[in-house]
Amino acid sequence: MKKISIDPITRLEGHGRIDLFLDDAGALVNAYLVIPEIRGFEKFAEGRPVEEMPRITSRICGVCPEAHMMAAAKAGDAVYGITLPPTAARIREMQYAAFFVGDHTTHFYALGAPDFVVGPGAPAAERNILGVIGKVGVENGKKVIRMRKEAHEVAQMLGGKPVHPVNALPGGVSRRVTPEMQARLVEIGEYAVEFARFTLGVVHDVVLANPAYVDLIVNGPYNLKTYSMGMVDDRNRTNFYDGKVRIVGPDGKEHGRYAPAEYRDWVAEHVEPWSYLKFPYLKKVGWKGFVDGPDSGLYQATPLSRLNVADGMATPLAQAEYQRFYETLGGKPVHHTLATHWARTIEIMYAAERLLELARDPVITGPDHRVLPSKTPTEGVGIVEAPRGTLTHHYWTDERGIVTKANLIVGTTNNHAPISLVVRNAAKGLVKAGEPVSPAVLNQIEMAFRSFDPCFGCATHALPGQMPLVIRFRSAADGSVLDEYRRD
Amino acid sequence: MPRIGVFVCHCGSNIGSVVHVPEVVQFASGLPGVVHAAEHKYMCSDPGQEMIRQAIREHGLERVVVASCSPLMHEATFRKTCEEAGLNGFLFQMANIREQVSWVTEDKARATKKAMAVVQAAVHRVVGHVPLQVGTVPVTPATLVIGGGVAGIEAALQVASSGTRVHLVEREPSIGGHMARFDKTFPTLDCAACILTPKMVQANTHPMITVHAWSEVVEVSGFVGSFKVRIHHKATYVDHQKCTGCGACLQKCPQRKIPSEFDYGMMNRRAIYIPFAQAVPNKPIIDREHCQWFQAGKCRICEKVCEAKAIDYDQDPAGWTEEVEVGNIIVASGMKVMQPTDMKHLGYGRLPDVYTGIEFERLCHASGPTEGHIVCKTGGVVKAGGRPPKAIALVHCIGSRDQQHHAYCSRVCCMYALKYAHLVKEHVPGCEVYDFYIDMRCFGKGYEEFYNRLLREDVRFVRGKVAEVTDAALYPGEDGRMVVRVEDTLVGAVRRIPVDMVVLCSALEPAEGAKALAQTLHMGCSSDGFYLERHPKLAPVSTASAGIFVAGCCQGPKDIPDSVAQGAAAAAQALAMIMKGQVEVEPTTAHVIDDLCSGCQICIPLCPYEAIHRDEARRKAYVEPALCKGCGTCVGACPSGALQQWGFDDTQILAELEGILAAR
Amino acid sequence: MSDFEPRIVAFLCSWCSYTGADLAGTSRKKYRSNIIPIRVMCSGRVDPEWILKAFRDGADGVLVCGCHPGDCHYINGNHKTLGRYPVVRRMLAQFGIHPDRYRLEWVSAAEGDRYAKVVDAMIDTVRALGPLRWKDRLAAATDTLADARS
Amino acid sequence: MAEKLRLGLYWAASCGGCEIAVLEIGDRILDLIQVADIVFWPCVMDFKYDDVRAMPDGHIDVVLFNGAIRNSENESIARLLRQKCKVLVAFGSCAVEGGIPALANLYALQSLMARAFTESESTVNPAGTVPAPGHHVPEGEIELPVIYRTVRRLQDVVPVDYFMPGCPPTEKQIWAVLQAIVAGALPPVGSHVGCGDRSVCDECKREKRQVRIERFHRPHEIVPEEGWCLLEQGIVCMGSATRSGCEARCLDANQPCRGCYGPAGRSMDQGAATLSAVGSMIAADSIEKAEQILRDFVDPAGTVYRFGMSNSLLVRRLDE
Repeated sequence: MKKISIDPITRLEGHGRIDLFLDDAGALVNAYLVIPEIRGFEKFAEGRPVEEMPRITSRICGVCPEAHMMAAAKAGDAVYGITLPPTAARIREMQYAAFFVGDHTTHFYALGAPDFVVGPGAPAAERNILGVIGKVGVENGKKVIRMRKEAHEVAQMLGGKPVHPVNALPGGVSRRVTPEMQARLVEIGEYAVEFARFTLGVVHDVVLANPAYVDLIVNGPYNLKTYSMGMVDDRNRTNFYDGKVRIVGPDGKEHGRYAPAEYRDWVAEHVEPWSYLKFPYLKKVGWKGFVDGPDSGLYQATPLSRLNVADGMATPLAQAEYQRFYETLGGKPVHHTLATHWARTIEIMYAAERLLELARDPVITGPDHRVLPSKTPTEGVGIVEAPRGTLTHHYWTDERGIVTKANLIVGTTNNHAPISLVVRNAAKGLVKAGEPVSPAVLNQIEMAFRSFDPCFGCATHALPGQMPLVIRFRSAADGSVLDEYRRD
Repeated sequence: MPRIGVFVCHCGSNIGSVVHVPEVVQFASGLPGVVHAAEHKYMCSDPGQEMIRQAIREHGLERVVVASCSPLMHEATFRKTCEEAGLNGFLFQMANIREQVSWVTEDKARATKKAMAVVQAAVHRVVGHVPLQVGTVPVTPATLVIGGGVAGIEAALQVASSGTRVHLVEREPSIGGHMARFDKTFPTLDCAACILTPKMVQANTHPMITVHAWSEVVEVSGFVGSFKVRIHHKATYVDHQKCTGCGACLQKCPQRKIPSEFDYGMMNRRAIYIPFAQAVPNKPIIDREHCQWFQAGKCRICEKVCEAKAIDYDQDPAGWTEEVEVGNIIVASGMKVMQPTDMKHLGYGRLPDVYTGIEFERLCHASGPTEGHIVCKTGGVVKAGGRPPKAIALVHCIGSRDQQHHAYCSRVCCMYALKYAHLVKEHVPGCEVYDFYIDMRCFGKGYEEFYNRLLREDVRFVRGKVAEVTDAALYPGEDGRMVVRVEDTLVGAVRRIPVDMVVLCSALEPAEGAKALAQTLHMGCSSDGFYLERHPKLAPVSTASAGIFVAGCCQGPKDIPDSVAQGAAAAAQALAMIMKGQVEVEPTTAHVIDDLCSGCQICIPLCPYEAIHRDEARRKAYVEPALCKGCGTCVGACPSGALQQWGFDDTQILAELEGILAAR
Repeated sequence: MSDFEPRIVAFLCSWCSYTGADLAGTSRKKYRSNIIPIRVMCSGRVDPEWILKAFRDGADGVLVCGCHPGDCHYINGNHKTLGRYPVVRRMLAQFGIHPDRYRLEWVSAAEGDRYAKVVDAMIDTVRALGPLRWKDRLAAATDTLADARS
Repeated sequence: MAEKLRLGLYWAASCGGCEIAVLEIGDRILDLIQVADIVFWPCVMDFKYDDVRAMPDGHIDVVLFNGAIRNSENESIARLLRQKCKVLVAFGSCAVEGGIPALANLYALQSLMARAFTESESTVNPAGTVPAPGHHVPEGEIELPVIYRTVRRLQDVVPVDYFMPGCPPTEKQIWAVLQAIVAGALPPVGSHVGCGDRSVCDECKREKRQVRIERFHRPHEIVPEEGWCLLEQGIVCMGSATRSGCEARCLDANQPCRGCYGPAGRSMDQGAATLSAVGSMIAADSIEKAEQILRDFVDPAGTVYRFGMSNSLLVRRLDE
């Protein structure tokens, strides 16, 4: 193998990077997923008024700003001991559901689908959304674009801006919903449900109908037996906006169920000196390094894990698909990482149905879209399910509501260790000693973590469509770089 | 980079003896853009200015910096110098190295260093200067005089004497002001009425003067040269055109017991009345609140007795307003005498024979409540035939020079107290006069002489602040009298002095409604509430508002000569403006950069002169240059830098700042 | 820091404070020379931007003087300045600049003596606080690629 | 036919919102592809850095660069792209003025790292490990970029040709600028593009009543009257001091402007401009009264430099 030397200026690109260390025989020894970025929101939140946090922390990620806005607003509610009136709460959840539809749609079609619709072995140049459109047809491609557009239309209608909406604040939302707005929201909701149906159709026709793919999903080197995390309502049904966080073990048994304020009893974060992103794990199980299984505190917070922790979905069509999902994949819990894509489409359906349900709710046009705080602010935790995992915002304030301390556990971060792990497993399975590594193999390695839809926008700043990545093969003997594969 | 000339002045030894001028010149010549630097013993002298003019021509200077005294001193001088050499006067900047460098710094090296920094700042600043033109606006040949006291009357007469139209507005039924109430005037002791009445009549009959009595200025719009003034005439219910002033109605009106404002309630008037005999205009008005016809719906006696058929009950109670246009305004709205009611310890309003100075004035006055006899009240009523006092106390500095009330000296009290001392001696033979003073201030012409005269008239002068006036008798001889307790600071003993009458020489205060009038006129007040002159020494009768002048006691306590002098002075300035026909307006006004103005309107309410309005069509702010006084507050506030001030542009100030901080 | 000579910029309103400063001169009051005045027509003209610029470009202190409240030749221009003053000081503190480096004082045309006192007091305060040296310290706290490589 | 235009897009320290905003132009991106090749857009399409390095200098016609300069890697890419492109556009608030990440300038880097890795309440880190460049695992060194102490603007590390502010810029403005680029109709170098020259008030529909501010309210403390200027209602709004171009969208949602488009007009410091305007508006005739009214204007620095810390005159906190 040729040794590639990289000069100091250009050797560090701003994305996740995986270093794979091979022994002299060319077999994998170890893998490191490196996140080279930190922006320090937790620090510079200090001194800011808590009501500004939704507008500040939404800039942690331009891909899922609503998630941060909602988590921060909910934390703000808690800081002031506010219980939202139904109008305010439902407007927020409706807006959040619309966001989920748009976000999941983007990722499914631009990121997940190419591997299946176009094919894992296809040339990289075709393995993108345009390739997908080529397969499913321009008409259907337009559906995807329209869905994204309408999801952002909701964001702008309610939050002023399609990207980084600004309407959530402690006590509710700044803008009320007029009857005219409601009429449009219902139209969008109806389209979203129709679109979700179409998307599930794509999954069935293109993926499940193809035995090769099903085999890849079920028997590929992508299984990871970790704990699962996700938010559920009081009947243990998936909920993105509000509820309790539930954790089940690799065996599917409930490990625990916590209210936002209790998160520190359940989750802890581990620090490695070689990555700016931390590694959360289950406190009661403990940090055992990069290994899975019931004795390791590693957990996943993904569409898949959310289904694993839920007893069902709160809306009919999503519920039906939920059942089909577990029937097809042999019962709960599912540990086939690639099944996450399917799980994501089930969530699209749930979000769409929920959006329509709330859009039709007469309460959303009510007058109480705001309550003014009356209690002295102290401390509060807000949790929502971000598309990429459970998102926790925790603020302490002084008596005037100025943040004195902030602690954030961000969606993708939950999966930091599992991703490294699944990639290592995949590499172990795919990289054969002495054999040259084909692009197809590399892509299959990439598929491993892509299924997590890792948006390091929350930590680095990678974006939907492509998880930019550098995979490097290095000598375990001297650390020298043997080969490098860039997926920028 | 424009060609800059720097001229450093020694000012004799004022600068030269502290600042090392040659070093500054040498430093200046090294500054970017400076093509010529020179020094002179006296830059403001003719040869000094000539040197500058020559240099401008010879070196083709495009900017000039003069480092000498304060710009407040000679900026105008050197602007002119530049103009004479064909350079716009605003391409010039002054560096003050005298008042704020050489005169305030001991260490010569430091002074020189500071002078360099100041010069460098001026050089940096002047680069960004742009030529400005002093604009002119035409002047309407008419003057508004607010207040018909002696100052206002004098001002009106002076202006009118040039053939210029004058509107004299007086809110009382008659002009004359406080002086009309006086009996004699210090120090000459001539009769106030004898000298004032002719002036009042003259003003009223002058063809160029319109007297608007029983009227008030309610609104002033426009700006120097063309003010629009709305005058509100209160209802008189008497048609003064028809009224001959025969006075028949005054005799017949059944309402006799209405306390007279003019006499501070010590005399009565009728419901239809003239405030005093020599009132001008000498036409009655009906006091609606006390008129039987208006209150009870019967009477109309005055109507019956009026041969001129001048009575007009149907006048609009709201009165009527007219608008006049004038080129400038003289404010002579006067003062009021403080009522010492809250000084319980001095007995005012509590003990019968305690008067304020102005009330006592009426007691001495032949047409006053006692027909000029100084007598104690009988049965609590002031009237002739009362018992003459055996002793009178005159107490100075009531509310003046007193941190509790007014820090200032009212300037006239000492003198009118002396006048009273004399009058008492004259009217009440054998009456003891005690004059309680802190300092005797006799600053005017003939005043000190008057004081010396009084010293010979056996007045008992006691130096000390009166602690108390009480009717609690402790010793024989005090029964039924008042006792003045005072620490005699000359004797160094506390004394109890029994008296029968006390005159409190109380302070002169800003007139009722002085603040409101200031707002109407967009005029500044000093913290004591009197109107603020443009400069205490060099511009004592003009104000920061161009075309508005002040005269008399509205600007601060004054005696009659000063008030008259100021009235004349204000008239002279008003006339100068009118004779010239146009007035120059400072070009250092605020202006809007249209492309940057977003019409946020933050500036509009900030302007105390209402010079900024929103051009609705263009949705932008607009500054009316003639209204703008160039304070730059709106410019400082404008969040997008769309407002700038000629001569004080952000870039100019920042250049000056850089100049200062570049100096090492 | 005894030999430290602070550099102080003063913005003076023409009517009261600049006249007062002149009076200090005509009455030969002596005060220290570390202060350089900039004359404006009214303290209301002083833009906080100038104050930040002064600190950034090397001033150790900034003094703004205007007519006493209620005594303004422009009626209430100084009210605008005093309205900006507290919040600007609080913001300076957030940047680590001691608020006393920026002072607003009222000096009337008659208070030459007071002006001299105010200036000396200001200089003492700033001297005690030490040099600000904003530009140098900012440069020192800024990394570049060169630093990163080494 | 003439050679197709070459476009590149890149992000440094930013959130990715700018890319999403570009995607907001929707299917019009297909029209764009007709006339321009996107030769470099890490987030959306495959390419290799080696390709960029291999390009001749000035090969890319226009690069839209978003994100602040937060670490050594941001700076090195900025330098590389500056070298490879003809026109460099600072795209979005972070690249133009530092953006939200620049709020970090109010703190020292050590305290920032300590907060994240040792003090954080959910972090278990007995060894006090703080990630840093140059760490060796048994198999070799794992490289990390150097995090800079001070967050800076793109123009602080390389010359910038155009500035396009906004967090993020609106899709409308993005499309307009892309068209201008294609048509070669860009204004003079150094200009701001995709925005106006005035302030947000110019676009704001709320009416002004020219009142003085008697007291301040924080956004969550009051339900503002619809259609009336928020600042006049006592809610600190940066609109008057902020460059126009956003269509006052936040105001539409009843939220005050936080200034993401940077200073308006001739003002050189957005914060100072805001404080000057707001301070002038309060109804105070004494410093005491002013202090009392302004007490409820909390966190001035974090508000008036919410997006513009790197662009401010003072740039960062420096402890004396």
